[in-house]
Amino acid sequence: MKLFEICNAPIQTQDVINKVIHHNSGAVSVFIGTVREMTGEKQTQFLQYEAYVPMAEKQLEKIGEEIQTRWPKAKAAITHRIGTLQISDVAVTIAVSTPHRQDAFEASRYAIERIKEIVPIWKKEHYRDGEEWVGNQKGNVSYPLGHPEGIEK
Amino acid sequence: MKLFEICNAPIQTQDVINKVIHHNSGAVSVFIGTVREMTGEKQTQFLQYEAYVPMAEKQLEKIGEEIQTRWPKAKAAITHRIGTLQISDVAVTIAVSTPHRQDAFEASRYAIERIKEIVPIWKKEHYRDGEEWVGNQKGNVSYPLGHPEGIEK
Amino acid sequence: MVHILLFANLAQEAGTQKIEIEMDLPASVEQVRKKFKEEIGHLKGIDHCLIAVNEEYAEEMDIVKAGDTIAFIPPVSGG
Amino acid sequence: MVHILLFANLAQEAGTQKIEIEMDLPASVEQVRKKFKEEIGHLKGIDHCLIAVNEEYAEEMDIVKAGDTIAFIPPVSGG
Repeated sequence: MKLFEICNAPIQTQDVINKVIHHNSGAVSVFIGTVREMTGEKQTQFLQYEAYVPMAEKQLEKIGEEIQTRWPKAKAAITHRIGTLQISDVAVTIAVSTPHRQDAFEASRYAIERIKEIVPIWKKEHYRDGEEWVGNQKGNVSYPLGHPEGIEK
Repeated sequence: MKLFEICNAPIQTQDVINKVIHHNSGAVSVFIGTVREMTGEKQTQFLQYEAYVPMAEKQLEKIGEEIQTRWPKAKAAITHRIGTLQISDVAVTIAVSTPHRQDAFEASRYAIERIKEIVPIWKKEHYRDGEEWVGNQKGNVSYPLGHPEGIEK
Repeated sequence: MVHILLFANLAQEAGTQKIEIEMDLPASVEQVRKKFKEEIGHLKGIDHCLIAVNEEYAEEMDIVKAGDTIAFIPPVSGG
Repeated sequence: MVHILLFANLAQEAGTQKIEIEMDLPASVEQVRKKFKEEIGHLKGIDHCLIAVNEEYAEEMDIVKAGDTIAFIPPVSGG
């Protein structure tokens, strides 16, 4: 069973949840990212996600280790889908179980923020009137410190 | 489709999630409460939940309205199970979708806190060495203000 | 007559979930609680319960009419 | 020789995801980036990319050996 995974097929959220439920978990916080149609005035028709797969899975595991350090009783699993996704398709599912609920919420939220910082996955929006690689259309977005915050070498 | 529901059968988390995903949701925060074996030194063998069912469903709907007021673009669904539950069984599933993730986390967390305040559901712990109705074994726990905070008449 | 509903430890101690009580009505929530204690006994925690009238939380001075359903709500512990 | 991997807008602009580059090695990450720009051209955003060596983020002065895999990582946008 792979706790941290990049996949091409639709994500089965229940499978991700089942990886983290155990006899001493009392709370599971699940985060599901879905494809939204409207962003401001822009209408998305579909998305494409691309990943540097082996490195992305390593980085997801690293997020798992960070969670373990901060919330020692937490158990986490993350699956991120790549390929072509339609409106309302699930792009990412994060599940974190803990004995008590506060930690579950915090760790789950931590995980999605870290995914957006350090995991080599890229999203291309296909709008009604064009397309763009998100966050880098003009090629002038850079990591302020030269590397994503908190990456350890 | 009932968004706020007390049920006797096992909760299908995916069904609850499906009630809130729509074309302009981008994030779903799901909270799942499961039966934990150890609470401090005490070992739970199983639990029983009892509810004042029609009123509990009304109170869950009220939580839904409170969420709507605070996060107007949120869509929420809550299912709470009653009856006998074994270790790791799901007692409650909350799903909240929003356009952006921060609101989803906040609203989902708000919902579980409110359930613990205003919804007439009671839990009886069956430990290895006895049993108790949680929060009221000594019969001296009371609501500090005479009514749960924020109940509107 | 009012319908009384009991739950959790209260139902367990009373040995029943439903009781009907005859009393002069309308009356206040406070008076119903008093009458209940006289008729059924002083169940543990009964003074600390919330009371719902017809499935809505009520205050001590709210009015109860004939045929209303009064539920004693011990501190909740769902979730 | 080093293996170069490109993603997202970089792969699209270059028209390929994989390139091999011949150069004197070992060299620094910075030198590989410079050599890449000389050989392949100045792809939009190439100077702002992170670089991973063998699937781990690297700094400008880290050393690249023959046979290493160098990935240019544009700002990520997963989740």
